[in-house]
Amino acid sequence: MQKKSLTILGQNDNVASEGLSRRSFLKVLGAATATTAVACADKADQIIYPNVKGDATQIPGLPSWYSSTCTQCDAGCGVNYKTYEGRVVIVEGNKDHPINKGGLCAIGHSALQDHYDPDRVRQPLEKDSNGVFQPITWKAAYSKIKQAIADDSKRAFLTRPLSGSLEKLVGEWSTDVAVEHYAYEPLDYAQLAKATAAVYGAEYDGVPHYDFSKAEVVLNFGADFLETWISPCEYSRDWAKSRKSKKPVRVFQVEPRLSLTGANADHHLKCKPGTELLIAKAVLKELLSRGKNNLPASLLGELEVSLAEITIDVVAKLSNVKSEKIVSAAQRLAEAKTSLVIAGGASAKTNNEYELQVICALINRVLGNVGQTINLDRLRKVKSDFQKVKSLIAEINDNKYSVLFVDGSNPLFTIPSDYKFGLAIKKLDLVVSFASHLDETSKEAHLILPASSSIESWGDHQPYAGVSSLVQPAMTPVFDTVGLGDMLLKLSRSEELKKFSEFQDYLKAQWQTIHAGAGVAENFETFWKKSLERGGYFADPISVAQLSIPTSVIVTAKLDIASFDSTKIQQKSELVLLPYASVKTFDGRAANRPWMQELPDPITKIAWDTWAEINTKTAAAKKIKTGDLVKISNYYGELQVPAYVTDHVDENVIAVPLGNGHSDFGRYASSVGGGNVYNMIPSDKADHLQLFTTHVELKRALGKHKVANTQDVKDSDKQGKREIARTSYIETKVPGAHDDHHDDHHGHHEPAQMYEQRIHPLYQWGMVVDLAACTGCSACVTACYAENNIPTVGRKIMTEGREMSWLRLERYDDGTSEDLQISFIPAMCQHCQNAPCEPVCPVYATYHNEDGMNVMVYNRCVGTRYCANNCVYKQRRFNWYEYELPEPMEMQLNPEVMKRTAGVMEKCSFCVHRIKDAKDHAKDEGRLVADGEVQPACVKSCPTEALVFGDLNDPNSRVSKLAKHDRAYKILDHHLNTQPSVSYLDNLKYKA
Amino acid sequence: MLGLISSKFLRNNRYYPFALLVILLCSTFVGNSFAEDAAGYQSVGKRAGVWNDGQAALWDLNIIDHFHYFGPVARARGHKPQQPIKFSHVTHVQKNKMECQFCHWTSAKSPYAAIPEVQNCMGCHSLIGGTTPEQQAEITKIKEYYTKGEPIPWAKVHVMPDYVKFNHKRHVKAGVGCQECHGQIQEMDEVERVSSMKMGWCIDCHRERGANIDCTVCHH
Amino acid sequence: MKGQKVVVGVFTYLDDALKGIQVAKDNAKDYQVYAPTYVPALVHAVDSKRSVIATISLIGGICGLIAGFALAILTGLDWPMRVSAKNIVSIPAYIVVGYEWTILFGALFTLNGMLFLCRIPNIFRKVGYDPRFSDDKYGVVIGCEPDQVDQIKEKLAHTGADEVMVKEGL
Amino acid sequence: MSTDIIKDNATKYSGEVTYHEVNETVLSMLEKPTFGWYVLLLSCIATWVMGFGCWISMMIYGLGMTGLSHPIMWGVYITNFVFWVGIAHSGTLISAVLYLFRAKFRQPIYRLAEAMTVFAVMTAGLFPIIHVGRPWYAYWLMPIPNERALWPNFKSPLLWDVFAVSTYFTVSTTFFIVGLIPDIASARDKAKTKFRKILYSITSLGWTGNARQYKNYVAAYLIFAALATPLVVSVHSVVSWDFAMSIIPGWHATIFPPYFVAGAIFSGVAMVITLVIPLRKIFKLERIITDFHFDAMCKLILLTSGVVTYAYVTEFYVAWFSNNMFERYQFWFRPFGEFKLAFWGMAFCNCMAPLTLWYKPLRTNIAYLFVMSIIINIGMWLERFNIIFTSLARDFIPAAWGGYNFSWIDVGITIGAFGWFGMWMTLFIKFFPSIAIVEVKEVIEAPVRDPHSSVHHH
Repeated sequence: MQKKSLTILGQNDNVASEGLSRRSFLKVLGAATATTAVACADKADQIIYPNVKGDATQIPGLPSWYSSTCTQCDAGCGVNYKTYEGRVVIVEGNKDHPINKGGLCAIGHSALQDHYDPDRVRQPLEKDSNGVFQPITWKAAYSKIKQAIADDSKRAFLTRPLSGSLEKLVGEWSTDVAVEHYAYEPLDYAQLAKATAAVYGAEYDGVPHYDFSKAEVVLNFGADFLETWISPCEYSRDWAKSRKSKKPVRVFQVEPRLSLTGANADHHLKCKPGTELLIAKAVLKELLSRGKNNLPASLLGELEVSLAEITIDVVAKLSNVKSEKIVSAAQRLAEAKTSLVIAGGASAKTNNEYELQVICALINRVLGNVGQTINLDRLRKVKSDFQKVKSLIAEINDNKYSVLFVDGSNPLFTIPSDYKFGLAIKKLDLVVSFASHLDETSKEAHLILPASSSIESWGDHQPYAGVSSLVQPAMTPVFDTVGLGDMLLKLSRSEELKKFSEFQDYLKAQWQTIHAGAGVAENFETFWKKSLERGGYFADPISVAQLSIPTSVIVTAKLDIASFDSTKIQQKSELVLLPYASVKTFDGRAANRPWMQELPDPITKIAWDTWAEINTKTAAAKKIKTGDLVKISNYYGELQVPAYVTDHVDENVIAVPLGNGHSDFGRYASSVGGGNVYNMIPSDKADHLQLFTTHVELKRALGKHKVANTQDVKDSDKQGKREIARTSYIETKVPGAHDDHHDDHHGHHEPAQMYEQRIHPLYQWGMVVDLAACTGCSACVTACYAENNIPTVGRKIMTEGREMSWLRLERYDDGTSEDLQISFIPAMCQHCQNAPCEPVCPVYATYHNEDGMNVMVYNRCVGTRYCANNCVYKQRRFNWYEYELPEPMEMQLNPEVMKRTAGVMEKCSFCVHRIKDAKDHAKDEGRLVADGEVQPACVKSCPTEALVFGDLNDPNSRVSKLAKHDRAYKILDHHLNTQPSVSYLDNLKYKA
Repeated sequence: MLGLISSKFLRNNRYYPFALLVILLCSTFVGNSFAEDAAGYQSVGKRAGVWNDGQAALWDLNIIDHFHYFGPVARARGHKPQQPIKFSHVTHVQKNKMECQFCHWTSAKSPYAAIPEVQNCMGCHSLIGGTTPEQQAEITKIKEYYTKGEPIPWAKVHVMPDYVKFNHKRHVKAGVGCQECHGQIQEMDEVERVSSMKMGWCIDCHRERGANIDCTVCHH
Repeated sequence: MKGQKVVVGVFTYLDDALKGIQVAKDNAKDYQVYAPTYVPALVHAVDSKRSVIATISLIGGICGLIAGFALAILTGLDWPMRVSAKNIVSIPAYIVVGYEWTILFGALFTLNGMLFLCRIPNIFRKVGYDPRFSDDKYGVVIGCEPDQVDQIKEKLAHTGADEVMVKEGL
Repeated sequence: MSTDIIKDNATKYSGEVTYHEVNETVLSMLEKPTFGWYVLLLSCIATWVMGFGCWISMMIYGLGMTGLSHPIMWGVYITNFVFWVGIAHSGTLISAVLYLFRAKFRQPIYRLAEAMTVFAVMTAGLFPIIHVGRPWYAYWLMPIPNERALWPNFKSPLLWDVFAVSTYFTVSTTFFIVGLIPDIASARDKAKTKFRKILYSITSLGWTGNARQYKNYVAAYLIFAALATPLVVSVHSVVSWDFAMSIIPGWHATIFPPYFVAGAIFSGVAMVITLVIPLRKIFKLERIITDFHFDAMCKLILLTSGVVTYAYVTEFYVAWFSNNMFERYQFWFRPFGEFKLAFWGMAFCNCMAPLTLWYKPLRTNIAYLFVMSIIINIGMWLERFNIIFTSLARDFIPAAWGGYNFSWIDVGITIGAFGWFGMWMTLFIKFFPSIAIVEVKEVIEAPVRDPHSSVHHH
């Protein structure tokens, strides 16, 4: 039926031990595609290429696993790569890694599509006199750079924040070849670090480690810690651990726009833009007045003065948050044994962020959270320095620099155009880019030396003390690329660096130090091998942080509301632009990955587009409806994007996700227009990039834009009384006891059956989804795309409702803007025991197998589509078209799962191939499959372990215990008696 | 319009077949022009399935198995592709009494019974140069591949459709002999496909031995 | 038709034709009556027994019922596949199959029975047939030996036949 | 058959016609085709070839070319399928059921109705094949012994459909052809060209119309009618079970079988009127097909329209009475939701417009009837649209709700089906007698020399 893509056997090499000197992978790849490309011809004539040299540890047909570290953001999650015949097929979280402990976010999963991106730069390029890039050899490229660094012109190297050995190498190399190194990323945490240092002591200049699992109450000023903030997998996991416990953490979220984190909070305090500081101060004052004054006396006096003018009523009026909500937040904080107050996210990136962070830090100190929920030993250093970058730009503009090296961080896209970086880069004599894509920045380069992706290169990452995480290559480079470290070593001049022929050697040299510091008995080679297997070296930091006593903290005395730029705004506009980082594209780096573009945003359910969230009232005043094109403009730029009208943003806020609007970067990124949101942001004197800082005008533009929204049908986000995603309220009811007449349907209600229920002799696979732990992050959706070769269909076909996702993250919004009732529910095939889809298939293409699963046999399917009609959960997807993947993306296809042709139905299989694999292993060992041995891709991916999979026949398995939980229910079962194998546990929320 | 209909051309019966043909072509064109809409989609390709599956449809009948006129020839019995090296199982297995798993060493470990690595061949052939000139010539070829570091492009004899997942390991461990599927391979100078390897053939054996006949055993 | 010669009487009127039938019955070994449509009186005059076709249909129907259920049940058991929680042999669902095949087999048996009983297809053997019989004339065709021809011819003419013809028999 | 009773009033039902006149009138329809006929035939062929072109492009690029999408997996094609099967039904009703009921008005129109049945089933039968994702595997739905040892699932309503429709097609084709045999014999005897002579000689199977043939023929005919009658009920019931056996609100209704059967007859009679009116005009059949026949058909329309309307009301009532939120939402959605035009169009065409036929002069106003019959056909198409589209568009899981994307391919194939049907009809009326000569003759009093003879009171 369809290609496994690579039927070639074995171009495996032992990556861990042999390094990167590998034979021509590309050549074999070429042969592979040749056999698959001739689809119409007789595919039966195939060639097998055996390995030339064998390796007993690499068996063709069996996967090899490599531990590594995710480099998609700075969180430093551990990952495992699953490789078949030398190509990486799956990325999964590493369960031994202390940061993510097995889960991985959607962007982490999509790293594969960055790696197999067809738009990657495939060999070194040089811009000719006509401005067209021409391929050159690596040797020529190196010699050109060596020439450029031979003289004493001023040179700079602009990268994203680096870590570990590469950071050290870049530092050494910069000194070596006289280059100044600058690190920059748009969404940095510099203000948080600064405030931490100011309040807790100068040595703590960094982001402390937060433990959400220990906090009873969290007051959060806009930090999207379940989405992209600092280390979302880690925080989600901690948060979920608490949410699943007997005493779940109560979250107050203060922000002007409902983020995914806000949707998961118990209390959402929608405030006016820029008033978070006021609320924080009011809370601090309230706490002080409640006797929480765990501060030096001098500081207390200072605070008393600065908080003198703050009264709850004034704050409530200015921020549009009800005063009792603020008081209640303060009260809950005061009563809680442990708590946590944080601020961050896009909505905090105003011109008073520093003050806000200081107040938050003070509240934490007042409440005694340091040492409890805030761990200063595990400090994340903030390396991005926008102040320095700004001065660099200024100096380039003053023609002080002649050479700029830049990595793949694409600063031209993320630095707002008002900072004039675009002008500056044109003034340079030589711009060398190490980017792997022809993005906005590398388009301006004279020379591109494509760096290998992190799946192809060596490295390490030290997010905070005690975690040294290794990055190792899991396959040979897809294209003719070289790792950044290797390139720098090649370009170095000093003997010190020249002694390392490869970056791997350099890395090992650095790890000698870690080995020495670890104090383990084993020798280095053993330590190194163990670390490679484990994914790094992990230890608890021993020291105990001592809080120093700050003598003074700058806390502005006035009622400080953030101010917003309104340069040349024609009519007096109160509207403020809120650019925020989305779980889809983050700051723009994930924009050229079809999985991420096709992933519906959890809050708006929009895919493949940029959109503007506009408040219902504001939209009504301008006669704007969802789907209308709107023009958002200020002095600096304009956006033309479709509107998404919602109650969940403040009337004065227009929220637009960051990351799309690329002019270059690749076919998928540039297919999403609308404009670059960064370019709307005015330059200012601040030392960090303020995102939430400008007023805009809003106009209805001509025309409509058909948005690919998976839930855009009227009323499709209201579940009413259908009880699809259920919520129990903690204070009103004991969890489990449900209100009104639905009690009968609860729990273990067994309806009368017409037919004798089937007994499954060996296994009965089932799943439990704990909605209390599900954040809606959609990692499972992307993991499913990767595992099951699900095609991405593109915007046009998606607007027709033909997306292929096997796992739909449903979002219901039954409340009002005051009383939020947002529920997320990951819905996959429910594998019903009384499946309505099965008896209607005329050819047994779908049936019930011995293991209690609803099986779909693709090659038996005729395509009557009756099953999809009769599926009450609407989980079946039909292949309306045959989707082709551009080379080399087909290398990602999982050989365990067939690719479906057009005209065939498909659906979630509970990753039946993984079950088969586990049974295979169990059979070899003469035992049954153990609990937890099989984990479908979605279960494996879940950062919060909201999904649990296992054998329902085994009374001791986790899944069968959870299925009997008080909160357990099955969707629609009490209406339709479908007997699903998937149980859900009620979401838990505190009643407002 | 009326004028056209009443024109002499249409009144003359002789031209009706011709007119019919023209209309037929035009209509197909109109139909196809709708199709261009779909062709404009980024990732949509023409369906490969129509022709291949259409051929395969006939294979449902047992009798087709014995003819080579329908469907891919390489999937029929007796398929004997030309190999880059004249490897003889007779020499290796029958004469020199080598075990199958000496070369196909992954067959009990992996779903794939891999073709041996070139290095594996060289393990013996660095010492054994062959007795006849033909053998020597063939062995020299192996050496050439090995020194160049290139894999030998063996032609696949037993090609299964992509929707079938066959696991060698399970079969070998269950004690199914190589010959049961591959025929008397030790007597083959050139490997040829002996079994039809169609689904009914698999199922017959599975039923006989009481092996699992759940669909997911092979299809997922 | 038995006899070397046939005498063909062409009638316009039904009562005349009935008389002609009487002549045939009285005088001939074998005769055939043609009509432009089904006229019960005419058919009754020739043959008053009930047709056996109903029995054939009944047999067909019973065969169909058995075959329908057998097909559904046996194919279900050949490779038992569970769908939903339904039984492998789910009789209520098979009623439709049994029912449809009852009718199908009944119809096919009836068709074959009718063709057999009507002795069709029989494209070339139309002894004494006249095209007018399918328009508006009745025809009585009497088979006889050459020596009887004149006698029968005369008798037929007396019944009021429009025309009496003599043709070769088989 | 006992035509005695019929013949009592024979003249009333078939005018003052003789055997010969019937023969001449009907066979004159088979004479050399006119220019108009060629135009009609060619345009029909062109239309279905256009539809075929649409189908081909759908085959090449995938079913995404249609407007179907998640969750509306069944759409125009199944709508068309049900529509055409429905059209077919009234043919069998008129030819078989009314035969058993001895309804006298059926004789002149039944052949056309039966032809319509056969060709409509031929059209309907195309749609499941057009509809499926991999039509080259559609034969897997048949219980054909194969090397995989795989059989179809007889528990699936779709397989019942395969059996019901194929049986229906076989039986109604048999019935149709058997009915044709004596008439073809008439045509054979009057054939003017050699081609037609040979054609009719073969297709009449050597029918002579002797007494023995008539005896068995009529007995068999009665049995065919008796076998076809339950098919009228069963086939559309089985088709309705495609929906009623499923779990979707708006589909899962016990009322469906009778409702579908009534609807089928309703649309079918309307289609017969649509076809008969121009035919009667062109071939000057006024003396054979009289006002009486139209009046009778209109009464049938009134009856079935009433049943259908009652079914609509019942559906709403049951939805309300069940207190089932899914049902209730569905039946709120139909009149007020995205597809409300289809609903109100259906209500107008099927419930309101036919009410005018209570006024007797309108029942014999040919022009009005022609328009009315087309309105009813549109209405019945919309009814199927309503059942299929709206039910699928809104079911249990709101997050999966969706709509329908308009597509020219759908339109092309839908129109193409009319061309296909029209082509067969056009060919049929020129090649075979489209009015049952022998059966019309049956209801004409047989000519007797002596009016006082007892033959008629036998």
